[in-house]
Amino acid sequence: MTTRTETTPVIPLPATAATTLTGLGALAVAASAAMSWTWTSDFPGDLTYYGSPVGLQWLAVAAGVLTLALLLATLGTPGLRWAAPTRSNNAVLYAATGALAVAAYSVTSISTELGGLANLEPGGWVLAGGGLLGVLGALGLPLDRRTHVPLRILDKRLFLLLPAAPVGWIAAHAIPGDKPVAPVMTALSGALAIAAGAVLLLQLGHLANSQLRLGKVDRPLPAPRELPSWVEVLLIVAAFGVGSYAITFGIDTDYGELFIGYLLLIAFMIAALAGSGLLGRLRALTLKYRPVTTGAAFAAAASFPFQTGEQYASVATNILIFATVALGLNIVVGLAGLLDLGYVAFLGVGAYAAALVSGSPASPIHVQLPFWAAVIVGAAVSMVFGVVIGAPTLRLRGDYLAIVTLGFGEIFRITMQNLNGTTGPNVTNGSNGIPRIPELNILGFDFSQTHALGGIQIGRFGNYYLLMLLVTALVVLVFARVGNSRIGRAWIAIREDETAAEAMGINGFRLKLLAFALGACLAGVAGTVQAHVTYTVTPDQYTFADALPPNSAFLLAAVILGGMGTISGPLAGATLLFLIPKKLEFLSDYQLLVFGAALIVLMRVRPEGLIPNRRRQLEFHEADEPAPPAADDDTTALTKAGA
Amino acid sequence: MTTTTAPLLDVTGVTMRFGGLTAVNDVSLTVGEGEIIGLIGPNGAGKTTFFNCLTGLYVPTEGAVRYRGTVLPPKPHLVTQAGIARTFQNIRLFANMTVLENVLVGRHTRTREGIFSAILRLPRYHHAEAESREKAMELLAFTGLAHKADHLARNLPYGEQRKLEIARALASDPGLLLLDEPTAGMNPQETRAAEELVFAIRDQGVSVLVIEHDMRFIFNLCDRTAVLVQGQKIVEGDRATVQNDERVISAYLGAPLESTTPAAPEDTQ
Amino acid sequence: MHDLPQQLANGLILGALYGLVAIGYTMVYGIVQLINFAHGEIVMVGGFGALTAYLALPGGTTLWLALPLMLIAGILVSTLTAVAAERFAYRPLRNAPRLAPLITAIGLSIFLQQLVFSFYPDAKKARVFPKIPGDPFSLGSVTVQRSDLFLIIAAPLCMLALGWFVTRTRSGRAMQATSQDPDTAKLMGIDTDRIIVMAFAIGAAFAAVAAVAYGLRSGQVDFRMGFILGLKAFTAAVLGGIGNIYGAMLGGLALGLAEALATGYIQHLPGMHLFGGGAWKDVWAFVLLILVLLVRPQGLLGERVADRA
Amino acid sequence: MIGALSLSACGSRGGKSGDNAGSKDNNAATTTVVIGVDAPLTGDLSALGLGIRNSVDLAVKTANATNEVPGVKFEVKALDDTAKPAPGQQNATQLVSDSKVLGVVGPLNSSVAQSMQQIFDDAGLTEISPANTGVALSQGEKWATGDKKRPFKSYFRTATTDAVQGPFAAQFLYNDAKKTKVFLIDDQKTYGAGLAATFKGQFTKLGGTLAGEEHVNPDDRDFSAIVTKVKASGADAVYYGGEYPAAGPLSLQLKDAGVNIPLMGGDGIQSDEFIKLNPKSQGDFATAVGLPVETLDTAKKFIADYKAANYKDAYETYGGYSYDSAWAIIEGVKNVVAANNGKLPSGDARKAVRDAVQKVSFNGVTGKVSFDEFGDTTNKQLTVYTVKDGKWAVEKSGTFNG
Repeated sequence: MTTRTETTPVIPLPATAATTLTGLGALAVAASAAMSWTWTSDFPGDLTYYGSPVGLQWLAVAAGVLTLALLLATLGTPGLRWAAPTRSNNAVLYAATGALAVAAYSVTSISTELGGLANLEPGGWVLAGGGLLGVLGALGLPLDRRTHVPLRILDKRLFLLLPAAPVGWIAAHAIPGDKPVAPVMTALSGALAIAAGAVLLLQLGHLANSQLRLGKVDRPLPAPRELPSWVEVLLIVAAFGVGSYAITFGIDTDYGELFIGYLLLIAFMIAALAGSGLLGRLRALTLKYRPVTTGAAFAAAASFPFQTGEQYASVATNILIFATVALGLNIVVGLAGLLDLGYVAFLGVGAYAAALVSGSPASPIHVQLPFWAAVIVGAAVSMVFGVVIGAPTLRLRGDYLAIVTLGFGEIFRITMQNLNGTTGPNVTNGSNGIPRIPELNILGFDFSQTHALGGIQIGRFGNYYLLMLLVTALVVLVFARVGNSRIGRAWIAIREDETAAEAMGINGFRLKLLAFALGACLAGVAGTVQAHVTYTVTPDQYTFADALPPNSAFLLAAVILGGMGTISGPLAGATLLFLIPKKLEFLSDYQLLVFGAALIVLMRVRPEGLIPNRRRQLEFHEADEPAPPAADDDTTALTKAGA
Repeated sequence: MTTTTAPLLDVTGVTMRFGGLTAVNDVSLTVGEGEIIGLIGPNGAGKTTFFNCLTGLYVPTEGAVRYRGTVLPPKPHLVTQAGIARTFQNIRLFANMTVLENVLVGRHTRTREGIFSAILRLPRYHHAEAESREKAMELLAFTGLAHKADHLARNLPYGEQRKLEIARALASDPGLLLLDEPTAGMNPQETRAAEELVFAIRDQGVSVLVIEHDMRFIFNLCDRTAVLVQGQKIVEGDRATVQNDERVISAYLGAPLESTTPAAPEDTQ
Repeated sequence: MHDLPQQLANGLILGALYGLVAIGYTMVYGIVQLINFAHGEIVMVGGFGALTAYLALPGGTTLWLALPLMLIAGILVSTLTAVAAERFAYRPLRNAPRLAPLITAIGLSIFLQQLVFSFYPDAKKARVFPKIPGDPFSLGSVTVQRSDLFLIIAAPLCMLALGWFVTRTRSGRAMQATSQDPDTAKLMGIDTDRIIVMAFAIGAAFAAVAAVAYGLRSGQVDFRMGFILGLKAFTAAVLGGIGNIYGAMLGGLALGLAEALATGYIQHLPGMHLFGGGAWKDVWAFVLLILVLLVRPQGLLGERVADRA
Repeated sequence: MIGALSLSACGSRGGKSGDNAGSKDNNAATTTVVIGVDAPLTGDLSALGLGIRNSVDLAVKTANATNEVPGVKFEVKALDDTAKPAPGQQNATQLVSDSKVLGVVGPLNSSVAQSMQQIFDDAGLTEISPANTGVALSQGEKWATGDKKRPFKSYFRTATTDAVQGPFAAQFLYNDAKKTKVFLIDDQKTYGAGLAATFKGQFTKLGGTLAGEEHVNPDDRDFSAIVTKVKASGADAVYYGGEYPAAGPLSLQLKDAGVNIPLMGGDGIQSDEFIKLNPKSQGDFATAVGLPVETLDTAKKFIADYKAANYKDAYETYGGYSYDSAWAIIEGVKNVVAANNGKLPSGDARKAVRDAVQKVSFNGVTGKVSFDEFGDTTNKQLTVYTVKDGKWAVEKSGTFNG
């Protein structure tokens, strides 16, 4: 079956006019950063200066410059051609939309927070105008479009919300304010209004989709120009440098507005770079030079504390702990297909084990093991717990494992609370936990002290960050090597079809137990570091679900959101899941609400996760391509995976 | 039974009951070295249940299964390790693995590399891995799938999925291969190709026990054929014996069988 | 041990509450093999629905008049929520990998909790729920608080009604058929979509009954009430054999009894004086679950599922 | 606006000095001192956390309005720890890295305090908790054996420790209420378990007997099994270590089961919510730190000011302590500035403030505020309240001594 595509503009414009318009818009967006956007320093970041961009203004520069570069590359400018093999104007459109998104977001947040458009300075107007102009121009470029996209109409019953919203509003106002139910009705009518708005928005989105009909590029790509291998290696290094800078920028954003702008920019730019074919090309390069890639990734990660201060190093250390544990869980869930809902308990086991032998004055065991021994103890104890929990339950049907692990997670917390001398033997001090865990000192390197490494001061959290990075590297190594071996293949086989796997001579129970124990062991190792980083282990750190990671629900979400069975998936998923709630503190009460909604929407839009496994990607998007006309795509026939 | 060549597979009096239902009733069967044996019967006759009893998926209520003289343990993976491999009636490939990986999974029992070996990646590991791949590619070449080694199993056309299942089963170096309806859903051409494949497998020294509906396929292929009706073996023998047996004819034509069943066990001894 | 009858009664009453919630888990699981983690929040939403009805009634309405209206409101709210969740969150994922709907469920659970927390007036703290006024009544050595009357009457009625529904009505039998073999059921012309919606709706209605019972007996509802209740009910459903409606109730009762007896008596066993009481009751409930699963992997009333090769 | 426009047009980022909003203040030499707040601002405990934040904010506004420290303008920087140690620790590093922060009020939870004490101590940054009650935080793990040792010089608290409140309640129940057989229940959390343990020590020392001991899960709302045990034990009172969300239904279920004995708890249950959740709370007791609000002018003023400031959330249990904590920092800064010719010392202002806070003494919302050699409040004033006609009424006021 062939997908029918065409290359036409959405808005009929002469080619040169469209190009000029886009270029001008991009330039205007970038240039606006050098101007003042608003008159008062009340808006976070202080955007009042001429000639000295900050925060959101840098995002505008990046958006404008990238749009321009993509435009030039698509036009075939020598030197940039390599970066846009598809020559698709869609990439330009995405980039321009990204610029518009940053612009629109900045302008609206300035005018809403400060109360009115009057708060905009000329720079703000230039920004908004430039963003609009760029998108208009890009819509006039010849875009890769599908010839026909049927208009999807939402479930008709949803449109009942539209008349319901005003009715609710009237009803809420008809009730006298002193009735106890009045505030409830007001809230209800508000919710109705929001729901009605969402329905309208969604339908508008479908309408836009059927009008724009943007499609994928299916032209054969020109073979990339052969570059000398040192250039290719340099390209990889540069790519990781840029990536590392982008992530550092994200972690360092110190107010919510900047973080949202940053997320908008990143999302659109990734779409744009994927559309231009640059990401595909870089991916091919990384596959070609695996060792270089691994080294570059590691170096990029290790450079973090050198770029930023203690404040963000502490955040990054916690991200690493969370991400590492998520990757460990990915062995259990992503490779072996075992649903573990209490995984955080293994982190806790490792942390408690390390705390008990750390020499903390609160530990009832008065020994102080060296750190390497503590790691072994933590890993071993965790593994024992994994086996103890796994052995009776892994023989059962898969879904029972979910409840048993969930139960285990809760029981772990309760037991740690109970082993306090009153309701059980004194091991853990109950809810007081084991505080004052001493700092690490490995081979004379005191982690609590600031050290100068290469002329840059690395503080306590920088030290722990680097230590944790080693643990992460270990987990990545184990995951990559075991995942791609006889054992890993057996796990995937079990995940795919346990009966068939057994018929191939695989001892399902033993291999599942192995996966469970290995996962537990890796989480335990992460736990030993965590105990020292936070100084204290208490039962309330290890819960099933909570506002902030790490907890079992977030760990699972990181794995599935990021992409099961991959290495980069859980790392990316964990980073996002950690940063989003942290950076959106200004949403305060609504932060978790937004998080819950985001999980639902993401699973709806991308059930295979952000970074799909190569295999899963094939599986999910194969079905999209034939696109049988008028099929309700809710029921597009996909074969049930796993089951 | 104690002749110079003991049978490869010796099934004696296997009975399988689920609650009140007797799915397989006192079936005995032998497969010799280098033989191709057929097992036919109408739908619901208990053929697949019988297979599951052989492969350790079910523990037979009564009776015993011996392979090369030893009683088989009732665990699928141990049965495979002992040397019996199987395919499934409703193809059960590892859909999201590549064709090559599917066959590599089949090598599982014949390789020993454990978790530490995988992490440390010592020379021995690379050696074993290379050997497995070589063997797997050989099997893919043997079944004619070598050019699709890197495709996802789920993307293969139906006939090739059947072939892949056979290649995967062969990867465990079995002495006996159990095929569950290998030609279901195939066109005549593909069926003939499958026939060739089964002969080729036998020529490599692997005995084959095959369940089929397609009479012609069975009679072309098999040295002996057993007929299973309502869980009981009513007749066993060569083409002529089976084709001329009245009970077989009536079973396939759907005539009531009640009158004949009680006598069946004695007759087929 | 002279308070044994009282502890048994405590356990059975608590267990009936678990059982009512567990039915929601079991019905949905039986039909779509989905662990609907958000079911606890469906209970919570039902509780707030009932509370809203109570608030809307003129002050001084007797509880006997208010209770049916509260019940109706609760059932309405939780059923609507569950059906909407099925339609817009779960159904699009029906062919997605098994874990995707689970994440949706976790997301939905957080979303519903936060929705109530943020928007229901004064819901950041527990909200007062009416109680059935009057003194506790006693039967021999057993004392039962008056508000528990509702649960004692409602739980058996609900079970009877459900039993009648699944065995005597066409839809009920279709539901049973779908849970046993969805593919065949579809071939037989059963509209599986409708059956699934029905399973969610019935589960939600039971959840609302449970929510009202919970509100009455503890005198409050709060946005987190669904979490623990859901967790316990899920355990009960597994204990009883997930997919079996009678198993859910039985599992609930067993779990409730286990908790009450563990609180009451474990510490009197030799060598156990440190491991009893309220601090360990959840641990013992969990141990019970493991033991049952080891002896009967399919749960108390579950049926062994043969894997057809 | 034109003026502002031209100001911003001419400015350059490098030239930004001190406080940019200085043009509004006539005093050009104003320096900004930030008081950090770390508390759970979202989640289940946000009501308490927001109360803490608002009370600190009120203290800061008051200090700025009265120009309490000439030349110094105070600001609040409130961070959310969601009641978890790890985010609390990240907040601590964030506050430490902001050189304008000279003191921190918080946290609410002991486990969070454990993760941040060391970090603040390394930086010499004053931390005053309005809510931590665990004795070990300020007196070391071996305090119960009399081996008291202060681990962190920069950690203070305005909340009383369990070592004060629990025993005071025991004295009241035994001596005044004449209850000799008490059933002890706690919720296993730091606050509740600590309270229960110190209550137990004092009560048995006085000669009372414990009819039984039980523990609840703070998220549970069904206490029937425990109620049955209480009933069977024949206790004449229940002491509950924990907070009102569980205490309310527990007390209610006791009475619903026909066990008409009073329940007593600490300041964690001395909340109007307890009475709201528990229509049968008549006769229950609670201790709270400080003299009754009615007898303290400072408290009355705080309540009036808080109301006038129109905060969205109530000041809750720890509002007064938080206000006093913030004010202790303000007093500390004031003393430091006064001792340094009206300016903040350019060198180690944090350590100077820490040492000054150690010596503060003033009349706060909860009574006299000063710190002993462990950083604990010297205020040992306690009041027992009882529920009378749907309100907390003063039953007895006194000072705890040994």
